[in-house]
Amino acid sequence: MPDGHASTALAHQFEDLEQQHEAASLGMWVFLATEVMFFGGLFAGYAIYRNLHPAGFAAGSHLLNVTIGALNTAVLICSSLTMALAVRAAQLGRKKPLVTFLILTMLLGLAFIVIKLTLEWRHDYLEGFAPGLNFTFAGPNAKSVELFFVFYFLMTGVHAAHMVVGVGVLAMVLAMAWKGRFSPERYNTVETVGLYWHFIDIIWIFLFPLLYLIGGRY
Amino acid sequence: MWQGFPLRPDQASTIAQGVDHLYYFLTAIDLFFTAVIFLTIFYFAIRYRRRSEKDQPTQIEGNIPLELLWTLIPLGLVTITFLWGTSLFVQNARPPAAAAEIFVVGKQWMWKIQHPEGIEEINELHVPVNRAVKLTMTSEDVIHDFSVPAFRIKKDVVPGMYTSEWFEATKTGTFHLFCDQYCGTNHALMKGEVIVMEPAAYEQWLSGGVRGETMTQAGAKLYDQLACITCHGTGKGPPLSGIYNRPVKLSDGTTVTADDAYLRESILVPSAKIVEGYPPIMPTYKGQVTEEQLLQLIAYIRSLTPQAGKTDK
Amino acid sequence: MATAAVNPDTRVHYLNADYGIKSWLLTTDHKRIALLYLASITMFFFVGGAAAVLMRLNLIEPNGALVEPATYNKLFSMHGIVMIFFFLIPSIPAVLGNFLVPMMIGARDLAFPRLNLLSWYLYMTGGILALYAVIGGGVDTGWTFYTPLSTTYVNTNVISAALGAFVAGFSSILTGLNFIVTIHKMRAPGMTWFRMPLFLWAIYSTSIIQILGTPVLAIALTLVALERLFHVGVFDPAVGGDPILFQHLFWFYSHPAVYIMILPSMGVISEIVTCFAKKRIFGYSFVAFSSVAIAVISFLVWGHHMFVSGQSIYAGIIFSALSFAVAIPSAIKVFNWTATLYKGSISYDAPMLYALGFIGLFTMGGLTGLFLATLATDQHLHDTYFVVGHFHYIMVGGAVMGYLGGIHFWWPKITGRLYPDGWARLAAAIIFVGFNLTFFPQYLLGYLGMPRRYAIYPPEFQVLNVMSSAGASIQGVGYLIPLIYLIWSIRYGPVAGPNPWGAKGLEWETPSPPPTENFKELPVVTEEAYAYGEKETHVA
Amino acid sequence: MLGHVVPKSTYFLIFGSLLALTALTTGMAYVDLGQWNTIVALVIACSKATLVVLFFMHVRWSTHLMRVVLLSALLWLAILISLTTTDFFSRGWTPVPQSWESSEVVR
Repeated sequence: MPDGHASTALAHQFEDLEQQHEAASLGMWVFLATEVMFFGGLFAGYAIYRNLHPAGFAAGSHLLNVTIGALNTAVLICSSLTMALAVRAAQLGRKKPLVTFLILTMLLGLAFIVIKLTLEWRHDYLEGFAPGLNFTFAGPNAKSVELFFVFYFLMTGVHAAHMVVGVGVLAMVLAMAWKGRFSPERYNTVETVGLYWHFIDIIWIFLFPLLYLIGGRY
Repeated sequence: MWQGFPLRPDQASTIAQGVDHLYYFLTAIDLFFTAVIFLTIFYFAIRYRRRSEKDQPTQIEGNIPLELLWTLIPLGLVTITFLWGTSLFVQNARPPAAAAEIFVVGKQWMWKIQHPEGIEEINELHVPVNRAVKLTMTSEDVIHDFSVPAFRIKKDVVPGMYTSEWFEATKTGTFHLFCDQYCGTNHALMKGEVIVMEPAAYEQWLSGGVRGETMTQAGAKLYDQLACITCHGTGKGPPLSGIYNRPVKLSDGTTVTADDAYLRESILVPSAKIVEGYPPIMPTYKGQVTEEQLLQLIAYIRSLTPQAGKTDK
Repeated sequence: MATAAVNPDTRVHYLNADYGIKSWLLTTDHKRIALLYLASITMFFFVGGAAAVLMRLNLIEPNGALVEPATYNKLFSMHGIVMIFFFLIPSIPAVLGNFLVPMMIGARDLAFPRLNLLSWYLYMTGGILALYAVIGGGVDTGWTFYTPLSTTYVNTNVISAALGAFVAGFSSILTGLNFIVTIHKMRAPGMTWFRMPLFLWAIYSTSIIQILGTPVLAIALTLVALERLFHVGVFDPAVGGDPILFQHLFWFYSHPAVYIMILPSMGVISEIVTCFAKKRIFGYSFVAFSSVAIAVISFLVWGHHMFVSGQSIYAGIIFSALSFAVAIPSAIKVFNWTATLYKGSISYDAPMLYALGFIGLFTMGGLTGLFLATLATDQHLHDTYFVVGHFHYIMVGGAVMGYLGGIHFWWPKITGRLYPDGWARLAAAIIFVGFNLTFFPQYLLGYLGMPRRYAIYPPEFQVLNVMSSAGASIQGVGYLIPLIYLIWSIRYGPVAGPNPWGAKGLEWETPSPPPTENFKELPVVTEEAYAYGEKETHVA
Repeated sequence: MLGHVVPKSTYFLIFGSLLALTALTTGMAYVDLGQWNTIVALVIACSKATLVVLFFMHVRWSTHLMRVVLLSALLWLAILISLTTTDFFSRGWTPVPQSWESSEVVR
């Protein structure tokens, strides 16, 4: 066990770095539990309405572009990989790969947001799919389709907001990594941010089939 | 009971007495346990008061049999209460087959009531004594609640769906009708009266009212006005006779029962559930018919199924 | 007993370690943050209380003695929103929990002190938004924000009030998160789970509810705000939305929230009863696990708010059964506290009066809950004054009595000063009497059928309403007295010494007020909680 | 304390599986399985999430406490969704009164 008191990295309320590290990880896991319930409320509403309006939800889903959705899923999975590799580099105390992988993760995260914004939301808005703003839909079940788009924008919007926060936090971690603040004894910041990032990935893993693949494409 | 200081409202329906008995049972449990806890605390508080700072109380860490005792006794009591309360509730939720039906539409801040005979009243509900009455209710705006304390019934009145409750008045007289679900500014003014009358007086009241047409007739007229017959009478749309409360096969392979809720949805959102073998061509009538007119249309469609209700479970 | 009562002004402690407004607003010391909460919560309590006084005044006359129904609706909405989100939910966790959790486990601070400060700022932001909603015209949806009334039909400040509750919710989440991590990871050597004071078990259980329930409320309120802003139809039946879904999401949090209010109080009672009876707690593990059981079961019962809402009656039956289940752990607690008094050495200092009051009133509140968990009686009692009486017995008779008891119990620790005990006992008695006079008549009113949230009511209910209003004024006086003598005692109260009550627990082993780092050297725990006197060798 | 250092090859293996599963779930959408489409999609999503949690988030090597936190979050989610849907799925079963006799017949 490293001598925590010798290190300035130890906050005053902790006895040693191990305690501090465990507290940080546990804190993040508890926070993620909160996040599960936050998205859970949305998923519950989604589940109810999809069952009440199966036809409208399928029709709405068919208006989305599966290719872009799948592409974005792949982008996020790549970013999860680079994040995992960044944590590994931090564990091993290798600064250069750490910085590289953090930058890659941020870039992939930004790519996701840019794709979402330009190729999807902008397109959806121009097509007149924005509920409450310009929603127009000529086919049957227009109201149910609108409900689908409410959930689509809300769920992807809340998810994207989490992405933006994640990219911001990554930028701070990157700055710390650049200054050499991390070591094999002290990398818990990278690890907890990693947990958050993977969590966002998992949310998208569920959003993709639930939003883009309703009712099949056959 | 005590005239000046009543402890319960009038018992004016067949349900009331059963609910009151359960209430007395619960009150007895409450009083018993409150007394046990209060008296024990008082007794301990006096018997074991601190006499000197040097008191060395006997330390007791716990007692498993005692813990089991005061876990199992409440468990037994709540189980009894649950079974009693639930069976009574389910029984009270099921109206007798012969119940007469009256329709209620809640609206900020009034109750609009339609009798099948065609009479409409506002904030007053006239019913005959000793006759089961079922209320089918919906709301034009927010959630209301149709509560008659003397009958021990209440049910929320929810926009977009039909809820129902029933009662059989056992006493003539005038009883409070309250909106019990907070519904905005004049919630406290959304009150009315239920007037229970002798059957003869009720008949007289019915005939004395401004009697236009029955709900079924009004519905039939609407059916003409809206030209429903152009499809439903020609085979372009599914025929409506003999369907009420019967299973209907849908285009997606599922089956639904053609009940009030289904008919309502089919008039307002025709594309939601398409009957098998028919094209989805019906336009929506949302905005063209009021909640009252919807009820009239449904009443008419019901009348096309002779003896509806006798056939299903 | 403590004899070495050193005048606190002569040594350095957390209150005089630093001066100036900045040293308070930027503090990360859990004790100072607790005091920030204490001040703000007291303010909100009196704001909410003022609304209650006006409501009770209005109800003296059947036609409304004071205000129009529209104003009355704003008053009860404000009373509910302020009292629930800005007083009751943060009361014990954020004030006493913040102060005591690190001290009771022998730690220097919470795990995340800066997060703790952030919680307070979030709380204040939420509070200011809610106050803005009130001052800028009010909000009249009730604290329940039922749709579609709140989304479409009212023209008041729903969004800012909902946003206030939303932001305060995050404060609550972060506080809960902090406590969970602290209790798991920061316990002093020897402080095992089963040596922890029961207050900590209660706070831990509360935190579970805070972190798992609050986010669902956040989503529900977000949907209300979106619906109001864009009319997208999430809860609008005309579009295919379902207003009852909102009730599910709302009560999924808001029923467990009742236990956020009452569980910490139960923890306080366990501390006070043992101290003033000089007794080990009767059935430690039963009391401890009943807290966790309450936290878990509380999430399974929300549908009992919806028995007559148009919810499926089958769901109603399930929720009714589960609601009865939550009565069992509550009963276990009450019986164990009572048994703790047996063969004790009981003294009647003010905290003990509050604690005994709590046990009695909570018993009555809990038992009347059975009427509402029972489907058939709830069909008559739902949304009447019976419900109002019931939840005030839990929230005021329970949560507030526990809060006041706790404040009186730990006041010497927090400030280093004693308050005048005679006044404190008098206040406790006044509150107890006033409380019962206010809320007992409401049970009777409820069974007679008087609906809640009525500004105007039929004249036959007047007698009971006047009794209730009279009780409310007595209660109001009862709450003002402690405010005065507690503030007075900060300056003029006798010096308390580290342990004026002869209580057990790590927080009593450090000077009053404690030094900033809580303990001169970190304690090592070698005995169970409540080691008052020798353990009985033979368990009866 | 050093956390468990996972070999790079494991990460790449998981990464490959995740991409493959994404392709699979997209592909399955083009096959008509009726009601099963949704179930298959959810099963695949759950497997992907499990892989991420176990390997990328290191739960495979983490303490019991973290697993308890994770499982309770999932349990609470299950409570929310199951009890809410219980209401919606059984609402239609409410014993609706059967009596309709047209008003002319009633009296």
